[in-house]
Order: sequence, then C-alpha cells, then structure tokens
Amino acid sequence: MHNNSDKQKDQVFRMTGVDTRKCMKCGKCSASCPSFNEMQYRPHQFVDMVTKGRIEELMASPSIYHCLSCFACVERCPRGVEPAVVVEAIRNLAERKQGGTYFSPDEVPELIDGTVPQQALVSAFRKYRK
Amino acid sequence: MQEIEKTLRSRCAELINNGTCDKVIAWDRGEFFYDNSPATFACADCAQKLVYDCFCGANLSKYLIQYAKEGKTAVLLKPCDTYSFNQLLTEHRISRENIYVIGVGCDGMVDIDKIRAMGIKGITAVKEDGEDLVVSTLYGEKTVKKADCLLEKCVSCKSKKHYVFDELIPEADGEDVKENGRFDMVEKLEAMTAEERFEFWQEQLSKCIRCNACRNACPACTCRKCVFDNPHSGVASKANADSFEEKMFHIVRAFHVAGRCTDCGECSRVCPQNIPLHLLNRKFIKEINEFYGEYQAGETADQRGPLVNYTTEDAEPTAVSDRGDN
Amino acid sequence: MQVEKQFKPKIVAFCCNWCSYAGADLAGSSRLSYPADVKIIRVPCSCRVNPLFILRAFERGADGVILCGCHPGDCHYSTGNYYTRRRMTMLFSMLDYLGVEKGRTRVEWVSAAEGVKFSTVMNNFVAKIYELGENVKLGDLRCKK
Amino acid sequence: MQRIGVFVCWCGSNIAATVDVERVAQVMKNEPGVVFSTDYQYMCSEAGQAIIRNAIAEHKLTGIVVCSCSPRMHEATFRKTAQRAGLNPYMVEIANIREQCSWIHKDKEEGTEKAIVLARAALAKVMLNAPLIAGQSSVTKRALVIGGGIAGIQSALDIADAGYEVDIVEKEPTIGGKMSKLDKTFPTLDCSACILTPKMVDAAQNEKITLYTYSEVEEVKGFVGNFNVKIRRKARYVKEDVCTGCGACMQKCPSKKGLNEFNLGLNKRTAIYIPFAQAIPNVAVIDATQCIKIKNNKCGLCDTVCAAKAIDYNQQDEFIEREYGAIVMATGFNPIKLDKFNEYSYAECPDVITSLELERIMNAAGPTGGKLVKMSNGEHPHDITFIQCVGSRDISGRGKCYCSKICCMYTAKHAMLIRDKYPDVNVHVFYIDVRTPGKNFDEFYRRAVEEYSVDYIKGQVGKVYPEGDHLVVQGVDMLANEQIIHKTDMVVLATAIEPDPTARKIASMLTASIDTNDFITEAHPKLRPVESPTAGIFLSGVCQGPKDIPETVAQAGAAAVKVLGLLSKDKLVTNPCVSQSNELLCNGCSMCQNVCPYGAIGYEDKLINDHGIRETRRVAVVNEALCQGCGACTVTCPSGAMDLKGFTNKQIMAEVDAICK
Amino acid sequence: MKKLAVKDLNKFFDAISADQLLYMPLEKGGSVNYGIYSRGDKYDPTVLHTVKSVKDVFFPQCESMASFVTAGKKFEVAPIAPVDQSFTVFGVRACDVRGMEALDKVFLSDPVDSYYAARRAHGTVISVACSAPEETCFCTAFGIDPTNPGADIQAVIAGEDILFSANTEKGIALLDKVADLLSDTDDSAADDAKASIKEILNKLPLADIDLSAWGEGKTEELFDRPEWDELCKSCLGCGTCTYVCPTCQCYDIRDYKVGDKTTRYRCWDSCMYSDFTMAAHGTNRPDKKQRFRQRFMHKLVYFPDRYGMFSCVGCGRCVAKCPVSMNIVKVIKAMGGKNNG
Repeated sequence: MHNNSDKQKDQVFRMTGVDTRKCMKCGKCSASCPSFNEMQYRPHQFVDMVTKGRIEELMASPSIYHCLSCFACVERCPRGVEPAVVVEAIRNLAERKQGGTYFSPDEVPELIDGTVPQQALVSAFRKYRK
Repeated sequence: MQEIEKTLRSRCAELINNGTCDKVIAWDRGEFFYDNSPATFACADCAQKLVYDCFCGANLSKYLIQYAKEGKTAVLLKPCDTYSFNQLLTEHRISRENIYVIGVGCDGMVDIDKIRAMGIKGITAVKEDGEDLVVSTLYGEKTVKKADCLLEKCVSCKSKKHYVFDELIPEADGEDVKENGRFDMVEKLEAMTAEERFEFWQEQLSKCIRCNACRNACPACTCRKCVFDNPHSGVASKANADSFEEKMFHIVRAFHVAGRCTDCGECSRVCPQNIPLHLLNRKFIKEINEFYGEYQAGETADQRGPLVNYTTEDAEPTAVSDRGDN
Repeated sequence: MQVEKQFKPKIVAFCCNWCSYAGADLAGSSRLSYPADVKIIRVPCSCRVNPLFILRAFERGADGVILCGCHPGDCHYSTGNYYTRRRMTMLFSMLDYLGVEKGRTRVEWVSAAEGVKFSTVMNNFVAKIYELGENVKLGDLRCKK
Repeated sequence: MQRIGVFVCWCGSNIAATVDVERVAQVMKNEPGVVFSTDYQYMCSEAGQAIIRNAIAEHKLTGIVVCSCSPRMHEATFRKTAQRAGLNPYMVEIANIREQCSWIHKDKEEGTEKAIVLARAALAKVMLNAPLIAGQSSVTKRALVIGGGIAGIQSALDIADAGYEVDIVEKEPTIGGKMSKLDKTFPTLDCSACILTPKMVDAAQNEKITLYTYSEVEEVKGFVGNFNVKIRRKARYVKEDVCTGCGACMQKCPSKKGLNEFNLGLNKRTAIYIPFAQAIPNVAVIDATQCIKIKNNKCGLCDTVCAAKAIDYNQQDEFIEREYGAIVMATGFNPIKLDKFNEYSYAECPDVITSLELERIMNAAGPTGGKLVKMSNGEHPHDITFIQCVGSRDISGRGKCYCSKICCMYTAKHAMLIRDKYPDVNVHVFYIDVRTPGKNFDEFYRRAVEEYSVDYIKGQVGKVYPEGDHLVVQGVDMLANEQIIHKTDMVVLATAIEPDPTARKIASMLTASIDTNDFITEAHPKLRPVESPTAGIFLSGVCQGPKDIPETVAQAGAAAVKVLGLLSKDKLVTNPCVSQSNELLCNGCSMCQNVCPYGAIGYEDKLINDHGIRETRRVAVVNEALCQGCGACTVTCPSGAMDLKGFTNKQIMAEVDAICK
Repeated sequence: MKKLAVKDLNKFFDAISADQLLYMPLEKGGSVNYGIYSRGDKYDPTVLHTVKSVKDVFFPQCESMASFVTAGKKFEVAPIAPVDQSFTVFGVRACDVRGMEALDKVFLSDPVDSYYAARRAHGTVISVACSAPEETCFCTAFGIDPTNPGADIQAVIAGEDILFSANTEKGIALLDKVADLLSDTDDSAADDAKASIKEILNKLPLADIDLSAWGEGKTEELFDRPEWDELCKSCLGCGTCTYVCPTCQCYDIRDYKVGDKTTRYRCWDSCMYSDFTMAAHGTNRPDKKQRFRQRFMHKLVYFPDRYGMFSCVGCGRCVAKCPVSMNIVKVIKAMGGKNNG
C-alpha cells in the first residue's frame, strides 16, 4: 500500500520527470543558488527530502517561494536532477492544495515593492514545459 | 518499325556472314501476330526470319547466360534490356567479349490483353501508325491510341537510351525518360493504411500458383539453383499451400534481387495470374533511392550494389520501424 | 463462452556473439529482468542474420523478432552491422509495404557493456508485442490450431 | 542418426533456484534423438565433466547439449571435455539457462519452461552439427605497441626483455606521454621524470625495440598472428638519424610564437624545437604551421646553423608497412575540454588552471621554472582553492559519467606539495567524496589534512568569478549547510580524463570494440582485463579505463605477458567456424567478395562436376585462414552457396523452429 | 431440356449451394479461377477460361494427406480422410471435361488415387458450352465439340436463357433438386445457339491443326528429332504451362514440420522444373531439352501409348500464358503434318 508521502513522491516524479535518486549529494545546486541564505531548506535539501518523502514539510516551508527559478542549479547539476524543477513542482502542489486563486493578476502591481527581484516576477509567470 | 526490322535482318545476316558472330539471339514469329518468341538464328538465311515489331516485349539478355558460353553471339537489346545486360556483366554471369550487342530502338511494346480489354474481339492484326495502332479484326478496322495499349513496363519506361551496345539500329539513340511516374503506384500503396495494403497484397499474392515464371524470366534471378528449389536449403517449397508461403517466396525473391533489379518489368509481364510483382521490386528501388541515394542497377557494369555497400552514416532501421503510420 | 487463452507471445531475439549476446549476459549477471517470452539465438554477427530467418520465425509462429548487434562502428568484424543496417531497413520497409505491423520487427544496437539497455530494449519490445497481439498476418496457417 | 546427451547444470542455486533442473533433464530425456539426460550441481567441476565424459563413452554419444551458464563462460571448457572423451569439440552446444534464464526470471514455472525451450533449441542445433577441425595459422614474431607513454614503454620493454622484437608507434615527436609532464607522483612523491626517464632511455637503447615517433597507424589488415600495419611517419623536416639534438637551431629560430605543447600552451616555443630536455629521440622537429621557411620560403636559419646538416624542408610523410603477430593498444588519455563548464571561468581567468597545468607550473622545467605564481601577474598566491570532480561523475551531458579515479589522489598530492613548499599559502579543497582505495592512499590523503592542514570542504562549487586581482569561489559546505563565498588567488580544477581521441579511430581499424565513453572494451571485465575481444589485440593503460601509474604499469606488464604467450607459439589454432562455398551452387557473382571485411574470398575457374555434368566455371573459394566467420557473405549469397560452418542456415533455422514451436 | 433465365442464375446457384459447396469460375484480384461460390458472387459467361483449369477442384494444387504428431519419442499418424460430402462444379468448358477424362485414366486406374476418386464420386459437374471461343482454341483438333461439352449436366447459353440437359444420374438428381427454378423447353433454341458457335469454330486459325505426326508408337520417330534443340531454347523452364494445363497430373509429396506436428501434403509438380523427380543420384533429366521434350512427348505420344488418347485437349491456356510464347502448337507443327507449314 502506498502511504500519502509515497503518493506525493510519485506525483512529484510525474510532474517533473526527475528521479531524485540520481543525486550524488555534491551540493553544486546549493553552491550555485542565489537565494541560498533566504531559504529554510536549501536546494540540495529539497532533493534529499523529496527522496525521503518529506514533501509535506517542504510544502509548508516558505522556501518554495524563495526559489527564483533562475535555473543555475538545473544548468550546473552534474546528475541532471534539476532541483529548481522539483521546487516548482512542490510549489505547485502547495498552491493546488490551497485551492482557488490567491490573488488576481490586476492585484499584482500594487504588491510589487522595490525588494521583489525582477526575476522572481518573471518566474512567477513562467510555466514549465516538462 | 518495319524499316528497323528490315535493317536488322540484313545486318544480322551480314554479321553472321562476316564472322562477327555465329548466331543471333532475337525474336521469332509465333502462331499469331502478337506472340513473338525469343529464338536463336544461326545462319544468314535464318536471320531473314527474325521479327521486330511492337510485340517484342521479352528481355533477351538472360538467354545469354546459357547460349553465349561458346562462340560469339549477337543479341538484340532494347534500351531497357541493356541495364539487365550490364548487371549480368557486373555479376560475371556473361562475358562481354563473347557478345556483340545490337541496340535496337524501341518506342514501347504493346500488350495484346489491353487491346482485348477494350472490348475489341477477333483481332487478326495490329499495325503501328505513328502514335496510333490500327487494329484489324474479323469485324473491321479500329484505331486506338498506342499509349493506352502499352505493356505495363513500357507505360513507365525509364529510358530510351542504350547503356551498352556495339552498334545501334537505328543509329540515333534516345534519351532517359525523366518523368516516368514509375513510383506512382508504390506511392499510392504507401498512402494506404496498413490494413488496406495487407488486403491488396493478400488478394494479389494469393493468386500465385508458384509456376516460377517470374523467377525464371527475371534477368537478375540467375542462381544456378534457387534456394526454393534446393532441398538442402531448408526452405525449398513448391506448394501454394497457404497465404504465407507465397508471400515468403515473393518477399525473399524481391529481397534477393534488391539493388540488382533493373526494373525491367519481366516478372509482371510473364505472370499468368497478372500479379503486379514489379511493385515489390519498385518499392525496394524507391527505398534504396531515398535512403542511399539514386541508384540504377545496370547503368554501368562496374557498380557496387547498394546492399553490398554501406556508409557509416546510413539511416537506422528505426527510420522504417518508427515511421509514422498511415 | 470460451475463456480466451492468455496471449503469450513468442519472441525471437538474434544477438551477435560479441556485443549483444554479451550484453544479454551482463543483463543476466546484473539480474536485470525482462520477460521470459524472449528467447535468444546466438549468431556470430548481426550480419549473419538472413531475412529468411526472420520470415521463417514469423511463418513458424513467432509474434516478434528483434535483432541486436554491436553499435555501428563497433562491429567485431568492422563492417558487419553496416550491412545488417541496410538489409534490415529494406526488409522492414517491405514488411510494412505488405501491410504487416511495423512493431513486430526491430533492430537495436546493444554493446557488451549495456546490460541495462538490453533489458530495457527487451522490456519495451515485449510490451510492444503484447500491444500488437498475436501475429496473424505472417503466420503460416498450418502453424496455428 | 545422432545420439545426443543432455547435461543440465544447477550451478549451485544459481540455476536450480529458478529452474526445475530435474524436470528439464526429464523432459529432454524424452526428446527424439536424446539417449541420455541428467542434471548435476556443477557441470563445470571436474566431477561434472567426468559425468559428461563417462556418458559420451557409455552411451556412444555423437553430440552433447549442456544447459548451463553462458557459452561465453564455459563453452571452451565443455568443448575440451568432449574432446577428452573422444568427441569432436564442435559437437557441443550450450543452452544458456543462467544469464538468459534463471538470473532474470523469478517465477520457477516460467524459468523452467523457458529453460526447456532453450534446451530444445540447442538440441535442434546440435542435431545438425558436423564435426569441425580447426586449421592452423602462423605467427609473426613481432609485436606492435600503439602509444609511447608509460603503458606502451613498459609493455614494449617487457616484450623485448623476453627476446621478441617490438615496435612503438607514438604520434608525438617524443615518447614519454603524460607521465613525462608530471612533477611528482603519489603516494611516494618521487620525481616523475627521475623514474620515467631511465625507462625511456632503456626503450631507445634496447635493440629489440624500434621507435616510430611522430608516427601514426594508418591502416591495419589481417588477423591474430598476422597483422599487416601501415604506419605513417609524419614529416619532421629534420632527418632523425642525422640530428644530434644539439639545440643550436632552437636558439636561432626567429619564429617564437608556437604554443609549447609540452607545457600545455602555458608558454611559447620556437618553430623548430625539441619537446623537452629528456625527449626520446632527442631530435628536433619543425612545426610546419610556424616555420617561416616552409610557409614563406624565407629564413632558413636553422639549416644554416645545423652542423649535422639534418634539416630537410622538403621532407614528406612516409609510409612503412610491417607485419606483426600481436598489437598492444596504449593510446592513453587527455583531460577533457572545459568549454562546457563556463561557471569556472577557466577560459577567462588565467589563474583558473587545470591540475595538469599545475604540474607544469610546479615543475622545475616548466614555464615558471618551478615557482608557484599566479599566471595572470606572476605574483605569489596566498590562497589556493582546488575543485574536484570537474566533469567527472557527470551525467548531464557536459562531462563524463565515470569517476576519473586519479583526481582525489593528485589533488591531495598538490595540496600537500604546496603546503610543504609554501607554508604561507592556504589550501582549500572542495570535494564530493574523497576516494582513496589503494595501498597507502588513504594514509596519504589523511596526511594532507592532518599534517599539512589542508582545508577539505565537503561540497561543490557553484561558480568562480574574478573580482579585482582575486578570484571568488562560491561554493557550499554541505556539512555546515552554509553557502561559502571565498576569496582566493588561484583555482585548480581536477579535470576529468577521457581516452585519447585517436583511440576510437585505431580501435575501429583493429576491430576492437569500444564502449560509449571510448574506452576499449576488455574481453572479460574480470577475468580477461588486458585482452580485447578481438584476438591478438591487448590493452595497456588508460585506454581501457581510468587508472594511476602503478596500475598502468601492472597492466602494461600483464598485456606484455599475454603478447608473449601469443608470440611464443609457432602456430595458432584457427576458428573452424568459417564460411564455405558450395561449388555446385555458386554463381560466381562476386557479391560475397564485396562484403567480406577480410578479403578472404577469391574466385577460381574450376572444373565442376554436377551430377555428371562437367563444366569449368568461376566459383568462390574461401581462404580459411583469413575468414573470421562473421557470416556477411552468407546473407549476401542469394543461392545459399555460401554457408557458415558452426552456424549454418539449417542450424539457425532449426533453432528458430524449436523456439517458435 | 430445362430452361432458366441467365439473370436468374444466382437463384440457381443459391439453391445448389444451400447444402453443398458449389465451385465455379470467380474473379479475384483481376484473374478468374475456380472458387467456392458464396451468395452474391457473379458468374461471367463471357470469360472463356479460368487461369487454372477445373483440375484444381478435383486434384487441388496442394492437399494434405496425413499428419504425424510426436510427443517426446512417441509418434502418431493421423491420416486425412478423402472428401465425403457432395459438391457441384459449374461452368466447366468442354476441353476441361475432356481433361478430367484424361485425369480419370491416371488416377482411377489401379492403384486408385483415393483422394481424387472420392472427389469424382461426390462431385457433380455442370459444363457450359463455349459461346465465344478464342484464337488460341484448338480443341476441335482432338475431336472435342465445345458446343456439347458433356459431363453430368451440360448447359448452353442461348440469348437470354441458359439451357440445361442432364447426362447422368447425378445430373438428373441435381436438376430435380432445383426443379422449382427451371421450366421445360425443347431443343431448338439450344440447337440454334450451337449452330452459330460452330460457325465461329470453323474460322479459328488453329482449328485444322494436323496431329498425324503424333500419337501411339511414335516414340522412336520423334525422340531424337533435331527440332527439339531449337524449340527448347526459348523455354524458361517455368511451370506455367503445367500448372494451367487441365491434364498435367504430376505431383510431389512433401512434409511440413512445425513443432511437434508434421503435415504430409502433395502439391503439383512440373516436369519443366530442374528438381522434378529428384533422386539420390540427382535428377534424371538434367538438361532443359530433356525436360522440354518430356512434357510434349508425354502429352502426345506416351499418354496415347498407354491410355489410347492424347492428353492435350486444345484448351489453349499454355498458348496464351507461356511467358515466351513457346507452346504445344509450335511443337506439334514443328514435327510436320499437312496444313502445319
């Protein structure tokens, strides 16, 4: 029988096509990450926690919104693990769970202040093709 | 045509008289006006009987394997037959020095069955008149377009040019026919669904009576003993016992001549059940052209066939097996 | 109602001795499983496989035939698989032309080091044959009950 | 009528666990043609073989089927067994019920059923087997070594030592290979040149060894014992036998813009040059792309100063052809190109270097005279950062999927040497894992940490970028879960290694198989690690897989022993499974000749008597010594005149029939 | 004599095929051969000949005779029983009817061929007179009257009608079975139709071919004639003439083994094939001339020697189908006889 965490793992796999077991724990993702210090869970931890099925924790963590989707980790990972894709999948899971629209597009401009990096905005609209 | 026939008769007699050859392989008159038969003519007088008209469809090149072993033999070859001749040279089945090739001009051979199929009965003679045929019958004369009565192989004639000869009669040679549409039917089949194709071939090949006429007429099928006749080969068979037996025979036959078949069309011409066997060979020719570059077997006598050749960049078989379905 | 017998395909795999057969051995020693429907015939080189053998297999009731050889350029005999490549391209094209399902035949290049690939290739091929079902178009009627 | 015996092996539980071996033996007993069938725990054991021998004698067996492991494992064993019992060894067929059955299936019923089918197929084949007698071929008592690095030199020395002639072909102007570029070697830290140079000299002076430097293998024909190799001797523009290596030409040469290959392009050299002081042969060579005389027909200074008159601007490439009995591949390796790894700023920053470049910088004969300086400004560095696994263990497509094996150790070596010579320099090493299996290897690495206080950081580097005079390394410390932004003076990349690009070309000439990483495949990964599956081709050094110097030397010696084993034979037993042409069926069409890779098929005009009809005609004749038994001709032959002994059309079809039953 | 409108033929076929197989010339893939009638199939009276003759119905090109099943070392023979169901063949021409007589001579004389005999016993043959003979026809040379084809029932098409008359008990029984569909008529319409066909027959180019050089006892005279050398040259050695011939009766017996089951079947063979009657020492007629001569000597000399009749019936199939137009007419004429110049 699949328990809930296995089901979530499967779902992450289906969404991303990423086999997190390929990770060799070199840390290159975290070494490349511009948001590293902002994050509660670092990119390499994301990968590890997904492998271990600790997805609820990740979904509850603000770290999922700290990823800029700059893809540096995806670009440099020697194992093709694509951490940013995994983060986005978990972000999507969290958003789906929450249900409904968080806010409408016309609310966006007023929410922007000088501290939101432009990349974060771009990535917010970005959709993965995978 | 009658002019050519006259020239041929006198020229062949001359060649025998002056010792250029001791016999000529040509066509002889049959019982009727339309059933000319390959024959050898070994004296100058006999040569006066040779026939050349629009019913000389048979390809004479294969006879050379057996009859040009000794002495010097002259042979009449139409443009399409010269490809077969070259291919036989390539495969060392005949030797060039024993043979004197007279290239004869041809503007298409006629299929008597096509005239009959037009509902014309009691035919007693057919005469050529430019682009028309004048058909005499028990019930009077009829005129039909020659183009409508050509043998299947002549409908998609690929060349009027002789690729090998010692002399030409008439002297002026023709040109390659660029737009011959010979792959039209192959393309039509390719455009069908697999099921439709299967139905088509099932209907056609199940008519086969395994008379081996296609094989025995084929100038590329020159094996001393065919695998299908050799009891030691493990695949010898005679029966048309079921649907696959024939398919296997025809697939293997087409495969064995793939890259060697000159598309002379004899297989379909001789089939007593009118199975369009040339469509199998043309499929291979088309695929070879597409995958490995244009190749015409028998264009010269020193070509290396596409199936005994390769490049390191050849397409993978998956190019076929993963090809989109119709 | 008669209960339909479960379809168990017969699959013949021709493997060249130097690469693919060794690849199959490696799959075995690595315990990489693939369905038992696959039975391997060892040949010295993929170029030893006559189209006649493939047709024969179908005639005698095979549902799929796969031919494995060294990767092009790696043939133990230098050039054997280049000829295989052309021959099989032609044969497969003819079978397709006759209306036979394309998935029933396949060529794969599997090196001696590719146990994983061997197993994957076989799993995929067998899955395809299950999808296609019994071979009726090429089978000899005398072979079937 | 054949009388077949079937022997089913349990292979302990390897087979017996998923195949009901008794049932297989029982079923086979009832097959037509089978007169004896049994099963046993280990057929390959002496006791198992005795069962086979006894059965052959007692039941007058004409052929046997052994259901066991892969024929690649024990076919030879069982053939010998049969031979000892007086049966022709080719009357043996193996049903592979281990690798291709018991090991891949879990269900016992399924495994047993499949084993029975495989056994039936083998039975169907053996029923049609004919006794075959192996022929013989001669052995040319000379070996060729391709590659003049430490692997090639060692193999050549060992072969020559045993009294056989051996030639080394090296594409560079000197032998020595990568080892000659190294400064020190781990784990003993002895000087690389000090231990290599004597071997190079030995090779040059050994009268059994001929060196073809600046040469390449152009074409290989033939087969084990009888290779015919065409070697291209590239034009040096200097007469090798005349040049004294005095070096006067180098001093006068005005063209000084060529990159010094020996120093990996870190400095420049003249157009005419001797690669390095200890080069063997100690002979100059002209770089035609740089030489003013050759390019513009001006200058000619070197010719003027050459006292020995060794310069020849008109020299052309020469070709020589030689016969060899065995060939050793020792084509070596190169560090990979780093153009796909922009994050390390290797191309932009001269202070980001590869480990091999560091070797040259540390070396007294190197571009800096052995002084550790920053290549950008010649200043002394105070902080050096090493990054391991650059391009190794990388499946993203940018690097190599394998572990390059030597980097952990040489990085520890570099760190230690720097700390020893320049105690003021801080050394940091970013690593993923430190892999140190090998004698005294881990101890060596621990010394770097414990004695020399090298800072090992578990984690990778995300990027390296210049900032002022310095470099900034952004990495991660996985243990502290911290990102590190570290200012450093030099970055050294432990670059992955890959087989030399010539390996693929040469392997294909030799028909040696090669894996997806371009390493040459060994005949068996464990039991025949220095032989290629192609008879007569042996492997030495990194061309087979990453390895360090002691391993390379060991393998080179092993390859030499295998060569000697071959060269010491006067005759080789040839494979009797060769093609044979049935003259009664042959059309003489020559198609088989077109596809034969060995030129083994010729044509003769022969008088053939076909059931009383006599005729002289052209038929194919197979040279059994040349034929390697691939079977390409058999499929090309439409009439089936060409057949392959041991794998006849009928045999293969019988197997097909048995499987499709 | 019974009458049926040609347009109602299908009703006639449906009635016959209700409880038995009905063979008749059917078009498939552009060629007409004997096939098993199924409802809706059309009969085309203008087609003179099927490609394969009616021989294919009584002596099929390929038929299984027995099967052997092995289980381990056990071996079981399962003979295949001859036909035991009645069937009808429609549309047989006079030449083919004569062809069956020739086959009867061979297969029904001792030892009787049980497969053939069973089919003859269970089959009712309805012949149809030729309405449009072709130039290749020369049956009249063998004394065949294509307007009176014989067999169990003979039919002739006269205008819109087809007229039947039964010649045998079997024929009478069959016509009785379908009596509902038929009406009585006198012979006059049939006679008129026959007369007009006969007019055409006289015009046929091969009608007066002279067979006097052939027949019983001519072996010595003909065997070594030099004409054979030239005649055989164009022959391709294919089996077309033998397979389309209504009287060629040679067959080969072969085994077909799949797994545990072996099927023993016989199939037509051709004396033109190089592997015909292959024996341990090879083949007994190793060259083409011998094989070529055999076929014609057999039809025109040996068969008359043994059975008192020619085994050529002049159907003209080989004349029409030979790929190189080398045929029995040329051979007959080559050996002399008046009108044969």
